[in-house]
Amino acid sequence: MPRIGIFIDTLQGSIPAPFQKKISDYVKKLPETAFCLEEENLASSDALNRMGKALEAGGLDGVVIIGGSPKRYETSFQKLRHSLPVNPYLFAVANIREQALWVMADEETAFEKAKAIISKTINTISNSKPIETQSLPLKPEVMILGGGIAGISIAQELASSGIHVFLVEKEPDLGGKALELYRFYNRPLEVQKWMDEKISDVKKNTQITLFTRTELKSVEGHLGRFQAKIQGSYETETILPVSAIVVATGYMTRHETQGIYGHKRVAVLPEMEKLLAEATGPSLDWEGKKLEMVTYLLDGVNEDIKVDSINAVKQALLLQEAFECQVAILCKDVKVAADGMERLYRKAREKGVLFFKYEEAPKLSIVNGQIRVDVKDTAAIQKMDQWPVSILSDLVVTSEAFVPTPETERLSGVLKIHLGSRGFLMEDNPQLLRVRSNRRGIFVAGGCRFPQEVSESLIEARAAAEEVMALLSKGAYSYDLAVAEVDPKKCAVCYTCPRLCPHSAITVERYGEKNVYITSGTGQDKWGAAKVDPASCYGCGICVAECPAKAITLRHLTDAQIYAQMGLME
Amino acid sequence: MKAGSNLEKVFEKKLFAVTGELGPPKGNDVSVVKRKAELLKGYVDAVNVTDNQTAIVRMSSIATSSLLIQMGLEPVMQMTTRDRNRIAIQSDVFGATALGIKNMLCLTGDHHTFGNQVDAKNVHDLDSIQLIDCVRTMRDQGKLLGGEEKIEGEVKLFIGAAENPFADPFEFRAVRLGKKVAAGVNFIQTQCIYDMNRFKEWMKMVRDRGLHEKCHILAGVTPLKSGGMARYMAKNVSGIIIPDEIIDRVVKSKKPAEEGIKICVEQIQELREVEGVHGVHIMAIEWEQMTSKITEMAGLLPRPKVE
Amino acid sequence: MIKAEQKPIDEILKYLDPYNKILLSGCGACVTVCQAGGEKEVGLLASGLRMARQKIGKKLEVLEATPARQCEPEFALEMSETIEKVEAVLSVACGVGVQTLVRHFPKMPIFPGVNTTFLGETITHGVWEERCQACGNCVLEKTGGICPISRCAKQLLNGPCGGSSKGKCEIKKEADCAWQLIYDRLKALNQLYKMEEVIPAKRWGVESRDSGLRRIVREDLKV
Amino acid sequence: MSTFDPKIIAFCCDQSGYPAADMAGTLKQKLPKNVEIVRVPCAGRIETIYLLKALEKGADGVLVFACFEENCQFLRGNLRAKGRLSYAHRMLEKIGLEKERIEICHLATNSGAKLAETLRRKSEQLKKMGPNPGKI
Repeated sequence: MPRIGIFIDTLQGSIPAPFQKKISDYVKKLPETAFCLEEENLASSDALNRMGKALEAGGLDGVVIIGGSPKRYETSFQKLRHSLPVNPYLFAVANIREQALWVMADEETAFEKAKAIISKTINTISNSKPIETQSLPLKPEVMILGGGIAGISIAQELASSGIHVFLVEKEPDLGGKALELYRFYNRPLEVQKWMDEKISDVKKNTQITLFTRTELKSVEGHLGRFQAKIQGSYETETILPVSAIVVATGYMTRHETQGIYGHKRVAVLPEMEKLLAEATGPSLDWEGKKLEMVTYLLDGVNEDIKVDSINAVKQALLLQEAFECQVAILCKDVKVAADGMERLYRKAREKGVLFFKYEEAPKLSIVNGQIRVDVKDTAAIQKMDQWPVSILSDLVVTSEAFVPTPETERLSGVLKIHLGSRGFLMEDNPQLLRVRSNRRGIFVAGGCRFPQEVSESLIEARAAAEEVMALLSKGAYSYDLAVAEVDPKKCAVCYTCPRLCPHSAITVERYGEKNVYITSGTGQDKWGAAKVDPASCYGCGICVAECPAKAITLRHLTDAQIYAQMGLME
Repeated sequence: MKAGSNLEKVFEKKLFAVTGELGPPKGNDVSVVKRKAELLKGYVDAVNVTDNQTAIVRMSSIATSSLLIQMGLEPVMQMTTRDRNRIAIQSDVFGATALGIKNMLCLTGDHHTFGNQVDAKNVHDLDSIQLIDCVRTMRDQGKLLGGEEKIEGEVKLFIGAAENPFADPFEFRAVRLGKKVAAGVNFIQTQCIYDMNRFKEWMKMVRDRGLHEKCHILAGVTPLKSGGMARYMAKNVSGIIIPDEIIDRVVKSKKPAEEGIKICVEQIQELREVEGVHGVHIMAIEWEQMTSKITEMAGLLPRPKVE
Repeated sequence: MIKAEQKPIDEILKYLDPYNKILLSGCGACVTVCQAGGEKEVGLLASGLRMARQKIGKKLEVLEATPARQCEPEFALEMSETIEKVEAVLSVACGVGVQTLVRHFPKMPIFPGVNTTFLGETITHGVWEERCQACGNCVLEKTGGICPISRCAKQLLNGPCGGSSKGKCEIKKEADCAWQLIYDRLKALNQLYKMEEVIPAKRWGVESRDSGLRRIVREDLKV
Repeated sequence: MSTFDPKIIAFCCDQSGYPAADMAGTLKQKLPKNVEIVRVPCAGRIETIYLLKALEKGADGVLVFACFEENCQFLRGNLRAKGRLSYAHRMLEKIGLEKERIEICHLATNSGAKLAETLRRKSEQLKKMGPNPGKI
């Protein structure tokens, strides 16, 4: 007969005294009950202290708290886990408030229901085992893939906090997409000068080992002991043992050159950026003609036109103010979501930049060497004004399509991280875990997630750096073994679990003679079986439910515990 | 001379050959065979007798062919490898030649799941190319497939096969004809042609390989009865391509059947001009009565008497 | 590996109608991998059978076992004690496993619970496709590594037939034409000459199961 | 009137169903008496056999409260659960049990009212259907 310590939490009176008395009387008669104590608010620190003292006597197989929702207690227990004399996984909560008292038709039924819940909870906890905590040492070594603005910034931040960075760039030099940019929209710096400084800092930094013209070939292992094989030019291979990996490989652009888009008076935003950066005179020439009318045509290629909007408005303002140019911006919706963009947009309007809003794609045609743009403006107040407006332009500036680099898909395979529907890398949770990939210890930041403007990438880089620092700062990753576990003897090596694990925490490993896990094939291996990396497992239980050989158990939520909750004991 | 059949003689004389097609009855009603035979007699040099076409059970092609001989027509007996293993095939070849059949068309056959016996087990012991090789071995070496024993008597057959220029991979289709030639085929007939450009492209590949000199090619044609039929065939029958303009012609015509015949005649005239095409095979499916009209309009009458 | 699919439970129920206590035996090998007869499926089927019989008021007791490989005599014999306790055995191993039990338990009624379907490959999780018919004389060398015996509806050795259209087979529009695959692959390997040779008629009768029971005897291994 | 009070096993995903059950309590929504709430980390933990065992061992109905599709904390746990339900449904149909005895309901943490309403509806539906004839 298991011995269970019982605490009744009256939740500051929300379980009325008479009801509590009945429960108390019932519990005290149960054979499993070792003791039954009452508290007014078990989540308070005083109460928890008293609880700790009560448990010190030991000799218990579990503790049942009778009160409200387990969600109410779990955070406090997690905090106290090391000071409580009973393993946190030997606590169970009988939620008689939300599941009985508050939801049953009358008090009598509620009492019957509460008794059932308590007995079920005692059953569940009697089938529970303590769950150990493990600690995985983490060396302050990180690999960053991609030496663009995000990668460089993360490298600098990590290096300055004492983490050694291996910065791996595919191209001969650092910089990435930012090299096409000359001006920020929101700060007075020149991008290239600023980039040069950052790049030279990275190159000088002894905490950063730089690999250029280098690609990631394969990755073995999990959080804390990734073995990343990289290959440089001349076929040199290096294995980097790193604790964590940050993917910041950026995006790429592609532009339409078919038909009129190939015309010499149609340019893309980066071309205008360059023209403006190199301009000296009071006016601008394009293909031998002074630019007097420039039309920006946004939308059509990118679903999200935030980046395009920022650059177009920034350039338009400059053209209008400094180069005697009339500018029109055509788009379905101008996006002013970035910091300071609202102000910039208003300023552009004040300076005379014309904005046209359209539904139907504007028509482009060539008229006497100029481009005629016909647009139906749907924002015009009078319906009559919806007739096409024709703008004879010296230059039409269009957006480029932002697409994932061809590397992205390969990397998602090598790193076993998820791709989103549009081919960019996916974060684990768009609201909460923006820069975490689905795999613990692998982070994603910058344009490889979605196309973004430099300032946005810098914010992402900061977030990623902070996440990595938070992970590595303690020198170890401590976790409960509340995870899935494969019995290698039952495993049929069918690959169901590695395929379905949402966190890529399962690999098929070779087991040595005594089922000792050894890292890779040595020729001495006995058999292969799936292995869950406990530090990477989130304990969701998908693999457990799918395993056709029933070889996997969820250590903290076994079949027996589930059947106990169902009220069916096998 | 391989077999001395009428069809073979027409080819030998370098005359433009015309063959027709006769689907045996779905039963043993000889009058059906008679009626269809009358519709074809005098308008074609030989008549293909299908072997349970589209895997629908019909009177056997051997029996029907034998009936045609009695009625004074020359049959091209079709035989598929779908329903017979090599024992049955060779036995049937003996029987057929004994009954006076001189032309044989070697086919793999439509898949049995298209027909009315979907639960059947198909045989496919041989494929069509291996069947050609088998019959050629019987005829030229007087031996059974893989055997040493001499055949009692002589197997005289003019061996034909089919080829489909409209199936994929297109660039392999002429090569595959080459395999049939290598296996010993004497003449082939094509799937029905509507896409003239693709056919001519294929014929060029055939000529480049010199195959038109090693076997006689009969261009297959099928008159379209209606717009519905044209659309159905274009959409649902694998290995048949019907260009939109032809479908449009039939669909838009007030008399679609007449238009179909007209198109067919134009096609025959165009095919006649293609180098290497030695004749046409008119597949007027359940529309045998049109064969006379088509041959007449195409100027293919009267059919020559060859000795 | 061998691929199988569970038989419809209503069909199984008919077999088991006369019995009140059975053993449901799975197999830890192929049928586990293709999720037709591993420990998980044994549990599911057992539960379904019990409920079905309960519903009609004819309680059925179902014992469950899943030996590592039902086609090995030792594993089969390990079940002797359990089998003695029951009136019949339902095996969700492949047809081989069923017959191993039959050989060792001559007086016990033994029924198949799966249809052994083919030798196949996993395409993606939950999708399997036939790849081999164990014809007894592998032709893959001639066909660029793609098997026309298992993948061509007409088992052509000199394909493709006229029903190959845009890479697909006319019999099953979702299936690739095996000979198109062979063509593409030989082309990629620069070995198209292999498709120009006439592949002679196959010796089905000697090599395949058409010659009667096939047997491999390794004198060097026999004990 | 019969006194049949159907027993329902309600699996609650800890990311949506369980907080919703708490919310139902806070809202003082009335629940049928005979409901066993089973807390799981993710609908992906719910094995097919649990659905069947629930019925085999005495439940009259099973409800799975999972996150909305594309909203699973573990990416595809709820979709896997959906697949397992379809397996169980096929099985029930074949053995002559009503497949409505097993149902999945997608909801969010704050869907207390929806959860309670679903349970009440299921209980009424099961009352009409009568006791599960497969229970042993």
